[in-house]
Amino acid sequence: MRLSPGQHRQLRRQARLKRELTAWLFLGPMFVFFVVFLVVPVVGTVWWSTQAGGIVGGTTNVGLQNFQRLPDLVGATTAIQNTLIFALLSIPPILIGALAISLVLARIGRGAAAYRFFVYFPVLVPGVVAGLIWLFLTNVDFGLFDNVLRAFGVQPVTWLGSDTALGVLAALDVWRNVGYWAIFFVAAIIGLPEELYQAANLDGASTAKRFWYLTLPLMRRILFFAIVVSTIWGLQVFDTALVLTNGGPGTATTTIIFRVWQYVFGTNDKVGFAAAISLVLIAAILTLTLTQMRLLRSRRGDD
Amino acid sequence: MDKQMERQTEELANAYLARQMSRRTFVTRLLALGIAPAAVGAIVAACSSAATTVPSVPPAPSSGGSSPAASLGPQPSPSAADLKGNVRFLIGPWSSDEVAHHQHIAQGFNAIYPNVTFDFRLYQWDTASQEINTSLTEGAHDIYMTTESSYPDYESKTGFSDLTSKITDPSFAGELAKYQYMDRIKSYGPKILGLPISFHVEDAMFVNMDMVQAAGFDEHFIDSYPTFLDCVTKMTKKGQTYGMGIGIQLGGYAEWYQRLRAAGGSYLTPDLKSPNVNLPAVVEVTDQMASLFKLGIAPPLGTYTYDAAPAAFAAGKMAIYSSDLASTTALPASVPFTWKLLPYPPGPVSQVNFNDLSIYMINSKTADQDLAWEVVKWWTNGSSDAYWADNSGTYPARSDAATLGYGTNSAPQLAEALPLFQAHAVGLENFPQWSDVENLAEAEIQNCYAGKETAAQAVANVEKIVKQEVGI
Amino acid sequence: MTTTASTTDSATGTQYAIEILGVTKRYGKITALGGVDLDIEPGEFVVLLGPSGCGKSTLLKIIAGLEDLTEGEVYIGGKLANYLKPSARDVAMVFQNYALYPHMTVRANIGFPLKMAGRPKGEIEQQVAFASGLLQIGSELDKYPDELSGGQRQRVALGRAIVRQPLAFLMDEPLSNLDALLRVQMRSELLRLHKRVGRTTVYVTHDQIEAMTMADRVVVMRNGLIQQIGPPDEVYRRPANRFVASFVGSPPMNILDGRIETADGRRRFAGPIPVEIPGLAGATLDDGPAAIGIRSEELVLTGVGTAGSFPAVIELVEPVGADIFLTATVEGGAIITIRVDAETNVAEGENVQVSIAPGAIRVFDGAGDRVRLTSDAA
Amino acid sequence: MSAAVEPRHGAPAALAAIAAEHARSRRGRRLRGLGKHAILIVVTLLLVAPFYYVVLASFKNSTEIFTYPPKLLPIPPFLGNYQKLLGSTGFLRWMFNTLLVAGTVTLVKVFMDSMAGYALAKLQLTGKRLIFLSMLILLMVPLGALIVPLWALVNAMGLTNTYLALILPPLANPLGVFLMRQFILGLPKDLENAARLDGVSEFGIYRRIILPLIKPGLVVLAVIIFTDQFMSFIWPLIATSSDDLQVLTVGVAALRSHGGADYGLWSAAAVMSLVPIGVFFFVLQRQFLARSLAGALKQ
Repeated sequence: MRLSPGQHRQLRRQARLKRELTAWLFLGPMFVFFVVFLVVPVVGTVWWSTQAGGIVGGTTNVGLQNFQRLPDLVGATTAIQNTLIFALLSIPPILIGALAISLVLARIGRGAAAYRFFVYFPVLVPGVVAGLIWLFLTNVDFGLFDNVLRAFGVQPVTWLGSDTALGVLAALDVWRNVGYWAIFFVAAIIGLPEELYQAANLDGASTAKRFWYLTLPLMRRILFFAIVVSTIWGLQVFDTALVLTNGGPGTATTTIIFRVWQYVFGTNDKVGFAAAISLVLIAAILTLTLTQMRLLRSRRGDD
Repeated sequence: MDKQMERQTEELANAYLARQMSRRTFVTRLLALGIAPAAVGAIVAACSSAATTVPSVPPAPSSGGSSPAASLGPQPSPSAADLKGNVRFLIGPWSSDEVAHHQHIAQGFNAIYPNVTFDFRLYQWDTASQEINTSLTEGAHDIYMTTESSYPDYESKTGFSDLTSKITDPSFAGELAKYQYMDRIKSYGPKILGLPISFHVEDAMFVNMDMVQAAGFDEHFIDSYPTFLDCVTKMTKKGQTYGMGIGIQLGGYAEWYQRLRAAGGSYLTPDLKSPNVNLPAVVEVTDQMASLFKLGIAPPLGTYTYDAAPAAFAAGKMAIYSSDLASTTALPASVPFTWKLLPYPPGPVSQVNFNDLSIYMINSKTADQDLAWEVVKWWTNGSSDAYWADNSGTYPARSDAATLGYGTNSAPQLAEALPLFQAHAVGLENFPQWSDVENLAEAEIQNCYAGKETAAQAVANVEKIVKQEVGI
Repeated sequence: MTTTASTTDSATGTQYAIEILGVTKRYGKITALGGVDLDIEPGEFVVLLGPSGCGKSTLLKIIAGLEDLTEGEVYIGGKLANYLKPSARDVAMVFQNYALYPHMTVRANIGFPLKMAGRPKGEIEQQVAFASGLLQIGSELDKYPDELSGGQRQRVALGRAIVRQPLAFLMDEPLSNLDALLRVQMRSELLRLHKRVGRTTVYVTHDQIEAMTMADRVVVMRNGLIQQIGPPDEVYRRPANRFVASFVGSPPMNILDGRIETADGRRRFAGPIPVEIPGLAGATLDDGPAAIGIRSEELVLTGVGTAGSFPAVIELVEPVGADIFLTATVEGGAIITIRVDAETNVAEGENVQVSIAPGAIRVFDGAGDRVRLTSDAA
Repeated sequence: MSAAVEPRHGAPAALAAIAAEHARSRRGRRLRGLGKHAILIVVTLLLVAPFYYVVLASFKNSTEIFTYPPKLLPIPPFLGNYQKLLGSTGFLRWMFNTLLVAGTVTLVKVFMDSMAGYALAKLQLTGKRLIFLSMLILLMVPLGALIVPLWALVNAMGLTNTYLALILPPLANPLGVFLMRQFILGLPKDLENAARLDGVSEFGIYRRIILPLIKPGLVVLAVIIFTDQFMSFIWPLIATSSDDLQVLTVGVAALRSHGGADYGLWSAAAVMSLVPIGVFFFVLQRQFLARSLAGALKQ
């Protein structure tokens, strides 16, 4: 060695620094936005959740009081309940429907592109517009649903009544999201190893058996992913609820984010509550994300 | 233009050219004749160019802003050249042509001050408080049309300009006297933030009198709750007509509140120190309203929205519906039956009709406060108010509106009903959280209408909401 | 950095093209290279040979600057290269998968390094024409890589390296993705090219035939350590240890385990076959486990009674063209491979007598290192 | 996608058996094929019916909308709703704003994300794993849950009521970085190594090698970002209050509560809102469908 270890150390540090710097030049712009507009707000939510006051003007620290008072807050539990019921009502039909559609769609030859186009189109409808469109379906006087009922001589139904509004909201979500997951599953099914199906065919397995013993187990990671992600999306419902039902009747369709928005800008000095509710939502979403990451990681071996 | 109008215009023009009246008065008078603002602008321009050598108005003070001198003596209006800029409005959507009405008023203003331009943005009733609050802090607009329900809140904060000195200035006293509800505005605190434009009834009953008659009643069926109930029950034809539509207003705004007051309750006791909701009589009236749904007299919540109700009423699907007066502009021009506007029947303690005001206020972030003040004065003057209230289905706040054209366009039922409403008028209680409490409370009560809570539970929850929001 | 490098340069006054001093590479706890020293003369064709995972590719990447080294120094053209970026090292590399830019034509691919160096257009065109002519791909210039055959891609990759006129070529198993026939053809073409261009070349392969046929010197590596450096013939004839002996050559050298014993003052190898090892007496070697190695072509079928011969049973006869490989069992159960010419007439199950060519026996000590015998040529 | 449909190299025997079985049941297969089409046609009709109903309404005047039984074909079409939408609402301005904001966010983000993805996939960076993991964890946190701190932040920066308020916060979404990293990891390492030896700078490698090779990925990413931006509502609703900055979703939601129910106007607004995204979808079908797949954050 012709250079001393010290010289090497210095030269190595220089080279390393240069390379790190280059990497940061690439990562930097995105990273700055990520930190400023995502990390800081997430941390900020924790801070805001300990405050009492309005979003402008002064606030005071009240520690964990907001959380302690949360269960007692009229409407807060309803909002959480509504959101969970909404998720429960919408997610199973979305995923089961999507799976059913994808099973048919994946193995179809002629017209596949056209079907995919139509199945996917509702996915691209902004929530606000979807809400508007569903006003035309649910209207008592001229809505599509009641007009169909009338054609069959059935009494019109008040679709946006307090017992059904949340269900209608969930149905809207099914309409809007089933195509997304259907196309998603189509890709997954096409990617499944063909040999297994051929072998199963030789073994004389029926379509139902092939689905039950091959497709489902092979797709379990993908299904799991779909369940988690659609749950996370379901927890965020807001714009359709605002346009279609404005959170009502009563509090029938007041969801978590609806409530947060009400508390931030609709009422006085409740920004701490808004942050506390947000934090509950963020915690739920992070828990779901982490669970998924862990489960998918640990199962990687046996796939 | 008919002969008489032509003559009057000529007289006014001569007077103006002879410097017997200011440009401002000239324009106001021309508008009062019923001449379209665009035409007024043309006339004024023609007169001005015909007499270029004649200064049309006295010179304005050179310094802008509220100089100490301003409060000492009468302040002349600024000259046409002095006022320029862009004024941004954030206003409530009362009728479907809301912006057009404001543009009409703006044209009048431009006839005097041609260098001022305007932008109008409508907020949505659903999101009004969010939009106003963010706009205020962002300085996005200069002039706001707000409702009285949020006034106590604004009064307790600093987002809007304090107009007390301008409004109480002696030079304004003559005008001030024509604003009918200044006392109500003054009652909310030491500051005065704006000038009223309308007196508005939330939840009047739109009544199909043909059906009332067919049920064997006349308009006095609202004189007592039992006859009211009897009448609406009789008017209900299953599968065809509901007797009484309630919960149609956005969030049921103030519908229950007037029943609360009629039952002797209120959100807070008069000293604003403790809740005053959970009274037996309040539970009773709440139960009465919920029973309308249980009996199938009222269409289930969600059947008719605020937007859909007028058409359904006109089509005979509801004999009565309860909505705010702006709904008069949404009703079809010709309805195949006679209808009336009536107040709610009396409650156990009193008969109450909830009213509020619309008020023009100025963003404290606005740079040119003087310009904004001139605009607010113009927007709330007699002819502007007459025009606007007439087209938005509300009652003007100005006493001189009636002589300046009010009532030519609006439904005749409005004027007829005013004395009834005034007789039972009650406003909101003076605490900053009133509108928050109101929004949350009505939603809670609707849960009771939907059969999800008993009246007692709902009322207890409302009391809880009052405590939470007010912090007691 | 340049000043440091040039000081070193003048201080050593080296004439080596590439010098590798004590290069170590560790990934966490795993040592990929455990202190490698290697000098490469200008114009030399050096082959790094070893099984996969022996560190030969890592070493090549370290020379190229595509990997950091943990310790040690690399000099290229006399300049310390440790901290130079790859393009500043004046080396060109040919990758196993060719690494052609799929979105560029052949012409653009070959000319790319010159374009990056900011050379004038005319020069680039000239160079591309020269290289493509040399490599016989002049008619493919406007095609894209995915329109080419494997051999053509290989040539494009070579062309891209040639136009740079680097101090040294680095080649990472460049022929391993070609089929057998093409591989033999490209091998000789590469050699011809090397002779014409005459640049230093470091060539990595796990194929010992490539190594033997192409290299001026072979560097045999194992587990991140150099086992032997030398001309192919030397590596073949005088493997430094059992590993080299068994890795180089096909079929591999016969290795028979036994013991060195001293009896009656005479030292002898006791193993599965009786052998006479002439130079053993003077060798520095203790008693204990040892092994002998004999190349298959140095075993000869003889008649019964030939001095020093031993019996064996033929288990398998594999004709491979000019030769026949015989797999046979000796008495002790050990298995040997014998290479005889194609004319030889033997059958499976036949008992034969085998003798060893003179001077053919290498002795490996207990640690596996070859023991220098007094009979060995200098 | 079509390549994946082709049968893998399976046992020839199996294929032969299947072929024989298929020949036997060709008739059954045709029936089953018809059944599949029937199912898909029903599903398609269910999903498309709402659109048709709204398009229909948009060509009716206010009395026709209420007519029962409803007219199933808008003949003669009533154009007043569209005239009103384009003439007397800010619809065109909203559309312009949406396209401007979504376009800018898409453009900036595609570049930033691909650069960051390159750094995370290929460059030496201390704490790379930690950064990537934190992005992965925060991936799912919606803007709607962050409106309190975000609004306070944007307000403190003095950005409210500027286009920047609409553009900057969405740039923080790490989904694109994640996708780009996956795409770039899929490229052979030797390509960039070759480029490094050929004297290309790191930025040159990104621009001349990586970008051209991940072009399909860039288009998918652009489509994802654009559609998400096109649909976003709660943040634009809160971030701006000026008319000039109103985006499509906010403007359309506002139409909903402007005095009286103008069903005709609403339906026209709904239809017109879908025009640009429908056109994009038609042109970039494959990429839009891949949008769904890209959501497959399958590790």
